[in-house]
Amino acid sequence: MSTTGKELPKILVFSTEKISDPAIDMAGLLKLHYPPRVYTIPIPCSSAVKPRWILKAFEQGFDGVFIAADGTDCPYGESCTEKTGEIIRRTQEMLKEKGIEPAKLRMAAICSVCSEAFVKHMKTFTEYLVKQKTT
Amino acid sequence: MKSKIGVYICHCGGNISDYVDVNKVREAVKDIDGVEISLDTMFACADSSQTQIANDISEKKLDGLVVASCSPKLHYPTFSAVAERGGLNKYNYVHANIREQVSWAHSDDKAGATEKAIKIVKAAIARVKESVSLEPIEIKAEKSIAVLGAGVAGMRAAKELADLGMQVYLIEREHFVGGRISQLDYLCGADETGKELVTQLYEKIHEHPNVTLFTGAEVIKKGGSIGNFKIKVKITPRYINDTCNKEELLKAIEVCPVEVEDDFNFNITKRKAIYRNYDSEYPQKPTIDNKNCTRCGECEKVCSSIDFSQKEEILDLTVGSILAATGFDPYQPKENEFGWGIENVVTLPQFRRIINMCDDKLVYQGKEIKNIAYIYCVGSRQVDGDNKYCSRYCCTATLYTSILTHKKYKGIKSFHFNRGIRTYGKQEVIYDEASQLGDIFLQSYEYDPATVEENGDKTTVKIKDILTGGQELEVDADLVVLVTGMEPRNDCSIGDVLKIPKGRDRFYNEIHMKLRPVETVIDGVTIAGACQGPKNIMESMNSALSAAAKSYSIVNKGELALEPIIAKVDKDTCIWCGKCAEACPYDAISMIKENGKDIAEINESVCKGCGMCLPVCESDSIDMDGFTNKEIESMINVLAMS
Amino acid sequence: MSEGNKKTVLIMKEKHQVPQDVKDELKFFVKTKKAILKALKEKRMTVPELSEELNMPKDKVLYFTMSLLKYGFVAVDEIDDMDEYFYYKIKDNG
Amino acid sequence: MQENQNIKEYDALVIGAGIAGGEAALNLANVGNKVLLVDKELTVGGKMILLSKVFPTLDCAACITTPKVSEIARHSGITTLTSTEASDIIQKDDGTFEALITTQPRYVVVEDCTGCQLCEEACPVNVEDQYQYGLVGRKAAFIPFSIASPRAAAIDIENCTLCGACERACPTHCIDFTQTVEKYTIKCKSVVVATGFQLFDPTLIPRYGFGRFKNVITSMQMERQLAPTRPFNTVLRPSDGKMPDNIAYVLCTGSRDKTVGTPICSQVCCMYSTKQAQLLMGALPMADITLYYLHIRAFGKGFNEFYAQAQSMGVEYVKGKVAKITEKEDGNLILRYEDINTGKVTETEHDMVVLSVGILPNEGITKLFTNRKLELDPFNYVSQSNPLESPAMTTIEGVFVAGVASAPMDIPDSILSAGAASSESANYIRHISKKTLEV
Repeated sequence: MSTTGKELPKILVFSTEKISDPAIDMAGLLKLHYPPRVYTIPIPCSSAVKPRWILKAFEQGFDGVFIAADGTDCPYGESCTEKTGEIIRRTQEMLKEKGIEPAKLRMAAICSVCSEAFVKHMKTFTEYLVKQKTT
Repeated sequence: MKSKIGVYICHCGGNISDYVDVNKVREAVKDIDGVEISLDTMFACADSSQTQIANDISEKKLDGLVVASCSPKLHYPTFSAVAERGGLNKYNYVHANIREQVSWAHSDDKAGATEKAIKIVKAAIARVKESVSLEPIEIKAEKSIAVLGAGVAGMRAAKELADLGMQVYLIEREHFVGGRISQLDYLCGADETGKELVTQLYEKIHEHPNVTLFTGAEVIKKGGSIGNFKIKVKITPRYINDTCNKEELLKAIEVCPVEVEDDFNFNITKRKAIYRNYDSEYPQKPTIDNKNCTRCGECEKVCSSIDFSQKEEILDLTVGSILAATGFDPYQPKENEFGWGIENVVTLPQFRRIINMCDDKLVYQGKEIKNIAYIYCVGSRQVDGDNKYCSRYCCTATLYTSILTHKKYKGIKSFHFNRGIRTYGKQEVIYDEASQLGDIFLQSYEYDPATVEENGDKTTVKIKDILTGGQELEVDADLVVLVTGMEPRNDCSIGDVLKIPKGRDRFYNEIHMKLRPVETVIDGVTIAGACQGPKNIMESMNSALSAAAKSYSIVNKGELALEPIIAKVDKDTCIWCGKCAEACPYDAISMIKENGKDIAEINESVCKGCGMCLPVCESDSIDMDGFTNKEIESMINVLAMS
Repeated sequence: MSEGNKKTVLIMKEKHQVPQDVKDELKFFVKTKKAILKALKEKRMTVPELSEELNMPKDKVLYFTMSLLKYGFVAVDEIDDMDEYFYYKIKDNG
Repeated sequence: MQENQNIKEYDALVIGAGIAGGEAALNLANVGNKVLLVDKELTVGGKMILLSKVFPTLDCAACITTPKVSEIARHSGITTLTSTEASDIIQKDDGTFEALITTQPRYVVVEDCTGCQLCEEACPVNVEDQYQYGLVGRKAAFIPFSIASPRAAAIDIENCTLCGACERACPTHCIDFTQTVEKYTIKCKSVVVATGFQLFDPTLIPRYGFGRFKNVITSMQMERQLAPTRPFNTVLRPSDGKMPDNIAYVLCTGSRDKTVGTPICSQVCCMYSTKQAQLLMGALPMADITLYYLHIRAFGKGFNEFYAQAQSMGVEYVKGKVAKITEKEDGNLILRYEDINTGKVTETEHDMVVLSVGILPNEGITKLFTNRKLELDPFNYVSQSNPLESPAMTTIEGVFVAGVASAPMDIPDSILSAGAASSESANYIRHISKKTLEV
């Protein structure tokens, strides 16, 4: 990527304390690098993300929001994947209304050892957002 | 709003400061409104630093604390304890992770890492400003523990816990206890057989008033949480009465017309549909294999103990802690993998059974065996497969087996096709002994292992042997033994029920190998034995006893303090749409009437703080302490700033 | 706890003799310290340069220079052009 | 109990406050036992606290030991005594024990010391720092190292010139030369032996030149060079302070070697050498690192993956036994070894050689017990009387073994072994207490 650090898009990640945050930690441990303008806020479960937080993030200048979901590993309940999906769907509707590209909100299940998957997501998401910015 | 905040930034002895300009971070936050002191420290977790932080809190009357250091999984508990020692409510402490998620993740970009660290520390300060003091929720802890798996690790843990006065429910999926060790007829480093070890342990738990053993039993559902797990145990029937008559039962086995592969003997023998694996097996009652029984009724004719009317039962248990010791599976070679499928190619577990069955002559498939080729690392240290790990026990087990064949039979020649023998520690003497006995060692590198080919009636093993300068060597073997490693249980449904996370090697994962080696991220659930990774018996016992000590320490006081991170309803704005109650996985929310209005009420002791109710609330009337709109949005505001 | 201003070391002196080699070692260290600091006061130096200046084996020079670094008398400067030896200099407040 | 009204009583005596002893003490105290933890050193934390980072996670050793150490220091159920040894342990008929506790004077009142280091500054003496394995000096009045616990000064009386400078400099008057050896008897119900290990002394293999060739160092010296509290400003070779760029590791130095009386494998050297190699690649990006090995014992959880990681980083592994090391005039070293790959005797030049020294049991453990025999195994480790069922059990009922005292093992295994010892000790204490109540 030819863009310098300053111009790189900013991504807010909602990770989960027990499942996806450990994977993000392990990415660091394994020195798997990803763009530094990725910021995480760990929450207990990905089904707890309020759409207003996501909207707030875009409002304040984040270029993308990524939900690192518990998926089927959720320690709280089997319905997590479904519930997180529903939050994404609802929020994407809201983004559309506001004229924000819904694809700037992404979600993927990140298990507690999915470090490589996380890094890959961050790289492709950044690339996508760079393209969005320049076009 | 907090106005006297202490901020401490850790160098982590270079782990952070080699990549993040710690001074710059401190400079960037020192003048933020509300920051009373900001310091950097070589090791924030060192005793002297802890004391300093605690002193600062009490002397300077700090009302908020931020420590920027490693992952909260490592030291969140350390610094919340420091906060409390200084007299600060621990919920006014915010941990900023600038190691795993900054210095290490971005060690390729120092400027980027420093910029990110500054933002993260600023966000932590913003969050701590909005934080509120909370008091833990005290609950009663059940002084009972469920031990899952009655292999040697599970039985040993059960015995220890029972001796310590705990009520233990030992739950075994099979109809017999002993797990994998009962399949071993000899044990390295002991004068006893696996069966004898199992018997000794069984006798101890069997007599123990505090242990209740369930066989054919499986945990199918877990509810509740630490201190009060509610588990559902499905018990499949054995179809044999309690008042069983041994003579008649033996007769029943004899008359059963169904013959199936005996997986206890790794399919080298057959067994009946009514069976026991070996004579001295516990409990001393056969079982009927429901999958293969044709209900022909032959056994009922000769045995009064058979009872086909027995039904599956579901049992509800409440336990304070769960200890999982669910063991491993031996690796099953794939078709053609190192000649698997050729008649005289067997696995190490099969070979051990063969030795047990042959007394003075080693015979397999009617042929006497003289030349044995052992192929190491089958299913371990795979170059192409998923199993990158070393299975730890197999080098020693193989060498011990080889020594045994020399002692038991005459004229055995052993060839060890290995990738570097790993007889660590005292096990080295076994390697030495095998070498003294004339065993031949041929070694290859990982990427160039030995091959097995069938040549007419011969089976040939070839290797490029690095011990002889890379010579192409071959051996015609009467028997090829594939030294298969350990794998995580293929059927690990219990792990799914308990939600124990797995590591890269797919074994269950501990929180931290050195800090919290037997705990899992599921509070109150500990792990022991080979379900956590390959281990030999002694190592399994150590981990079983460690897990027992940990589970015991959770429940032994009879009470527990739970995290008060729970959802709260704003009574004024709630209009009871009921969506929160629908979303709650714990049925913690119900409708109440207050001031003539229907509103939601949250049961504090049932709420687990998952937050699933937060986003579904139409009127945004639910907030969760620690994750309130104010806290999260203040962080978003800071992180978004350019 | 020592009582008032009475120095407990005096009590120790009555019953414990300081061995001669400990005294000699101290003398040698004080001398070496002076020599290293004097040399570094002139200009920054690497271990081999100091070794030549002091006529002392390089391993000894390293040992003492590192000790002085630890005690705060000496500071590390840049590495030489060959990327082999660090220069050491006198610490400003040292 | 008429004569000894003042005898202090504990539930458990833990001998050795390394990571195993510390863990055992914490486990025991966390379930309500009163524990006396003794260590002959000036600080708790054993060898682990001196390490740089630990395999295979590369966590810094300090980050794991320091919180444990401070938990120990603060635990109301644990009394910690440093510079202290237990001896003359007698088992009574009721299964309980009596032990003689001997504390050597530190000449500093630990409770009053603030760790300000003014005494250290004032002290004129310079002696080899044992905590830096002789690579650098320390004062005779000194704090062992920055993360020591207790973080208090001590006077090395053997090297002290009795100048009194420290006493004059101390702002809290905590230096006290009138301290003497303290001896007293305690009672306890169970004993945990966690006496750890010593490192193999490589001067016993003269052909490697350790002690004669300055640039032949031990792995523990390299460990210190890589630690955050390191002796030099970076990794330097001891002969002349040059940054090394071609470092060799000689594995199995003093392990798997019957000629020096250690037939067994030390279990940790392969992995710590692999770890150091990885750390060196980080510290000296231009350096070549070569490990001369016989077999790589990468057996534990995540170890094989860690070994593969080192290989992919460019660490070179050469299968071959090093026969002899010779020194060149410029301090470089010639390694003569049999290269297994080619079958030829080969020579290579390195500018620094690290001997991956093995571990040996500490001596004298059996002598601590008087009326019962604590038996050793053929390798002089504490014998496990029932290794498969109760790995912590020894030949004395009520005495349990934790960590490397029973066999070479790595940190995770030591911690699990300590878990087992504490669990069995807790049960024994419970059993003894019950019996006493019944009587």
